[in-house]
Amino acid sequence: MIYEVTIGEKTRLVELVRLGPNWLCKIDGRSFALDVTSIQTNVLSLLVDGKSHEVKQDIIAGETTIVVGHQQFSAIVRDPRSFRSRRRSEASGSGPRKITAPMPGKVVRVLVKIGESVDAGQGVVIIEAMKMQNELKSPKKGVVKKLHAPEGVLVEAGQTLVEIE
Amino acid sequence: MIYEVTIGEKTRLVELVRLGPNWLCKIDGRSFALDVTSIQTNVLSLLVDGKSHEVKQDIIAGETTIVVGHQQFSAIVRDPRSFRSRRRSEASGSGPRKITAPMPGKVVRVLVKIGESVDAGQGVVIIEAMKMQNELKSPKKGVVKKLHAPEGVLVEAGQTLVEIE
Amino acid sequence: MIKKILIANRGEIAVRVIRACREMGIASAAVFSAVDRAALHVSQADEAYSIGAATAAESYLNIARILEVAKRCGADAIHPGYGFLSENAKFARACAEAGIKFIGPPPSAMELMGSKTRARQAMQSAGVPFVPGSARGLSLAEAPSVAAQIGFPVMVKAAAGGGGKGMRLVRTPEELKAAFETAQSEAQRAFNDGEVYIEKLIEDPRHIEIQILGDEHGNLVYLGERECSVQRRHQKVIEEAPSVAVDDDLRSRMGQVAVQVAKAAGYANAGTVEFLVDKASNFYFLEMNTRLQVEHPVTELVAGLDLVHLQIRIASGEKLPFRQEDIILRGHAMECRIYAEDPDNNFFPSPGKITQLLRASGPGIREDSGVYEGWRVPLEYDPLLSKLIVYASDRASAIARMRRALDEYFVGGIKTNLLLIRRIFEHPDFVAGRINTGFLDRLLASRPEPKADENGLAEIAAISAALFAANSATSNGRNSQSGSGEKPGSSPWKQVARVEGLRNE
Amino acid sequence: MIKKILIANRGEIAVRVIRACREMGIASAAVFSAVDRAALHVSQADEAYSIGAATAAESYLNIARILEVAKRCGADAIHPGYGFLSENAKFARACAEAGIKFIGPPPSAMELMGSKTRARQAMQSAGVPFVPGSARGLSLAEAPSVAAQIGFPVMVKAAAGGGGKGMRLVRTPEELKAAFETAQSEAQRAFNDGEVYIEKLIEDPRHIEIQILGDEHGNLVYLGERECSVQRRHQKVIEEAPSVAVDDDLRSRMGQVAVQVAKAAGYANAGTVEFLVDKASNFYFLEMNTRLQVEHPVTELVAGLDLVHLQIRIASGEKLPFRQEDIILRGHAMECRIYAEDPDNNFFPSPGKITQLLRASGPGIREDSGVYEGWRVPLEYDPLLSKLIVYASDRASAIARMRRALDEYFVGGIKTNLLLIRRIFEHPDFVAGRINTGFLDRLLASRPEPKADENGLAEIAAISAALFAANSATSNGRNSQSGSGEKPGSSPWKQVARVEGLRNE
Repeated sequence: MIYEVTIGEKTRLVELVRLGPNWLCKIDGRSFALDVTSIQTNVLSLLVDGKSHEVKQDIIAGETTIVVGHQQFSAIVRDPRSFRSRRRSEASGSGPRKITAPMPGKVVRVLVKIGESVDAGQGVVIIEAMKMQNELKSPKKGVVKKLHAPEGVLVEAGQTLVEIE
Repeated sequence: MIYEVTIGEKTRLVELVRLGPNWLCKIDGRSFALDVTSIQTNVLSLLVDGKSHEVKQDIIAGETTIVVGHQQFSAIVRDPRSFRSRRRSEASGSGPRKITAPMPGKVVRVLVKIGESVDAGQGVVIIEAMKMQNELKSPKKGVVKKLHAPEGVLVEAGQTLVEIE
Repeated sequence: MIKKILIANRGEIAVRVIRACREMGIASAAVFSAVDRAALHVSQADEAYSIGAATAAESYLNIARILEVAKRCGADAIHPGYGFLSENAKFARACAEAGIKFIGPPPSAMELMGSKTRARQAMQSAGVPFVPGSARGLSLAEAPSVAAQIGFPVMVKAAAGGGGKGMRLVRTPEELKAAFETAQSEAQRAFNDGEVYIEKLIEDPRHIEIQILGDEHGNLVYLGERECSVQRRHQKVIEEAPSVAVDDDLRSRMGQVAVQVAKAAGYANAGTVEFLVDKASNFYFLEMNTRLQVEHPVTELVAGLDLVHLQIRIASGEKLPFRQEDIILRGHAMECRIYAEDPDNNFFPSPGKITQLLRASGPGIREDSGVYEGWRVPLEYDPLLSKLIVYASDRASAIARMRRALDEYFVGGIKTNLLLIRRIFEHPDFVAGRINTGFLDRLLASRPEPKADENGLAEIAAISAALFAANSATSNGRNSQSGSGEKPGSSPWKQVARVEGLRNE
Repeated sequence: MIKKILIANRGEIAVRVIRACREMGIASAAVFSAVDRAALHVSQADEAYSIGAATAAESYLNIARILEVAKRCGADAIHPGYGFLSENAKFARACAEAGIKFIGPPPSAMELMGSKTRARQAMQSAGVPFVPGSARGLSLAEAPSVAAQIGFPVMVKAAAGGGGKGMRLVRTPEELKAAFETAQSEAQRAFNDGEVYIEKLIEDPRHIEIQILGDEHGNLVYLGERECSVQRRHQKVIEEAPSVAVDDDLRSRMGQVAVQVAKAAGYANAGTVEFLVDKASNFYFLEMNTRLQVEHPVTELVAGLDLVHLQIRIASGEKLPFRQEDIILRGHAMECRIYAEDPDNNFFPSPGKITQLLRASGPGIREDSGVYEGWRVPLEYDPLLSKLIVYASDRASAIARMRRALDEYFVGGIKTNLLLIRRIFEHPDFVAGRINTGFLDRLLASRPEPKADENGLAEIAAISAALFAANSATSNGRNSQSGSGEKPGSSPWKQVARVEGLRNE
């Protein structure tokens, strides 16, 4: 199995090969044996050359965070052979852009109308949770194409609210 | 839904009827509303007439324990309409009897042979765990029909070791 | 003794009070709003009653409804926790009229302390130290002599003020006139009231508070101080006891003033007297909180007492079981508040489902939590999830222990402030005890230290991300919990480190 | 200061030591057997090394292998925990020879205390009180006068004895001859050695031990006592500090004797001196445990100290940071040991997968655990899962708090002794502090009180059993975790108590 993993500015190719009950890992041109055990859902115990790492994964609104010890990393994982992940990585380029809810909340105001022109950084929707309001801004200059969440509805984290083209 | 629930010496017929988002429960000729929420796997929060009960279920080797507050009850639940549970309740009557491992362990000795006559209470198999040995006894007078676990094997809790007919 | 307590609150403090009830053999009755049926306090209480819609005004602030439930279920007392109705004198009076004991101070003391001006008058006549100032509106003509008498730097403040509006810092006499006039016109615009007064500027103060406890027979003690300077917009994040800035002498002087404050207010039960402390160890009365505080556990740990037990005993009419000289403070305790909020996104609240909850435990760790794995944190309330509290024999050990506990603690599925807490516990100023009320804002304004990628942890993270992806691809969506318990062969991860063993031999 | 510690142990004590290392900034290296790859101590340590097969002799008792790993990973010290190699003087010597610090007493002290006869000689010459007796083999002719001098009742015991063989209780002079001869011949048959001696019978003794701590510079202190009388076959189940049978005077006398014992043995680091205490508060030396005890947390809680931190500091050559008069004992602590065993089935061990683990938390609760949800407890080792420890200001509150904690604690998937612990904490003799080493056997021999079916809990259990069955039928095998978090409509259980609300209005 080969994965392309981006952490920060750096993208690494991680190749995993079964080696008896363990794994052989190739990364950045080096190979080493990995002793991996699943401790709980989203928690792995890794032994690499004697070093013990308890690593945790957390996925919130489609974004993956990996916790190693007390360091935390945002990670993007692509399976180079997977059509779906290719498509997704294309979607994050230019072209139409979706504005999604960063957390669950209530849509208290929609500041734009379909067909309206918006600037990058212009406020588009206000959502509220725990008595705090958050203005979501357009990521690009464009035209409002779709409005998915009318005022007053409850939305989940990651739910698309507005599409800008 | 109707269930026959045996706790201790007493068997009760419990009828559950959906009533909007909650349940109506009939038991021992009385009915009352139940407000039930699942808290975690095997943990329910029950509100019955204002009283709050956190109840837990534990199933070990096929035996169900229900914990209410700091009381613990062994429960046998039958669905009167279910063929499978009828069969199981028949199986626990007379006829052939299985001797099962009460906990995971290692079979260190098998004390009987197939075809051998055994008395009720006679030792049949010895299993070991955490350095303690436990002799399993025949529940009835009869003849050894099958031996499922030879000496030296590891067995799971609830696994059939010997059948006596 | 009280027989049944209704807890007019939710979250960790409701669970805290329910635990105390259980330990004291007292029946507990929880109340819950429409979105809190599955909340921890509901399943932990002996009884639980629905009190209305999600909006606090219709449930946890609904006095009529709460009293109706209390009467119906036969509660002889109500514990208000903190927040919600806890400092509402009207509620306390309504309880008394309904013949239900309000576990807290007399309504008269709550009313006195609820009014800034009345409190100041009463406390000043009792000789309690205040930040030096004019204490009343001034004219521009009076300002220079008052300011000179107080000593620069001073603050010009709107009498009707709040939120920083109509407030000006003045460092020299020359700046005074312009600042005074700006403040006046700003106050006029903001509050329709141009009155301003002058107060001494306390530079980089610490926020230190004294826990007091009084019975209904006139006995009052103080239980030492709590240092609460690590705060953001007056929201405390980390509290500790004792304070590095307080020695035995200052403690006893502040304690005595706090007892004086309580006495002047006719106070009983648990309360907290808040002070600003300047660099020269002068302390100034700020306000009195007429309730149990969020941070009460740090006092419990150093004093070896249970404040909620004591609150209930006091409300039952018992006398304090100790005198001032019996109080022995020992060791060091620290608390951090774990909030469902996103420090990287302007501290926006982050409600939602807690998909995973790994808790710290072991020596010196206490967790007061209101949540559990699988619970969905509702949108409607304060985002406090739980409080992680440590005890150790000294401050350095307590910091090390909290770091260890933070390593163990993990909340999945929602954003929390855990990483920010970690940053604070690693900050050299915090570690050295150089903290004041501006500390956290300065830390937030500074960029996080770009961590050296110690031990190639980013590489480990990259490998782990791939392993998780491979795991979910292999297990193909089935619940892979408990790989550890799987029989060899049934899990993509193997139990035994054979390869590792071979490699090293 | 020590830089890296290899922990030659597993389970809760390994995790305990790893936590201390992390708090002190010391690297920790775990070792694990073939069945322990997924154990908690492996994932919690900084490093982890496989040391062999499941059988302890091939792994956790494998001196050569452990030392090889210690050298390879550069550990400068080894913490042995309790059990396994912790009292093995040969191991301690081998560590010293390998240039690795053994965190414990000098091997000479371990050897002395490991030999019953040598220990008795050394301690008697140091003036330590022993159970009165002949201390050597007697002839039948000598027996009557020796017995008369000691005073009846006496025990006749085989010199080579153990396990109750060759042991006879003699209440009157008339019974002596027959008992002596039976004991002789039984001893001859059992041990091929007919030698017997006479000792005073201590009726219903308490088992009370003193924690001592010494540095490598000759300083020694005692940290009060632990009451460990609740035991089954010399296996302690519940421990507490302080003991109801020990007042300040007795504490200081026992403490001074314990320090004397340690001094006579040339002791350093943490150790425990065990005593029998009779009804008249006479105390008799039993033995010294030359290691950290399972029950050390109760001392930590009342003394406000961390014994593992102190062990490591002492092993690093530091002096004790306090003197005897600095030790302040405060409050009351209790520990119960949670075992994977089935009290209803002759205490047979119950290894297997922990399918659910709900932990106690909140005020005054400490859990030292070696397990987690989803882990499969292996067959091969001691069945101790975790230790639940409480602290409160007095004994009655500590008992109430432990009961509350036991209500919260739940282990699913395997049998545990939690219900038995509950029975003990409800027993009137235990609650009153009327305990001795026979208490638990008597409790086990008696039938459990048939509980009144308070509040119709059996009916609630029956309804619940049906609800669980209905739930699993409805959810049809899918993982139903987190019903609480489901959106309305997607779970068979609803979040909001509408019906309940309607009914009551």
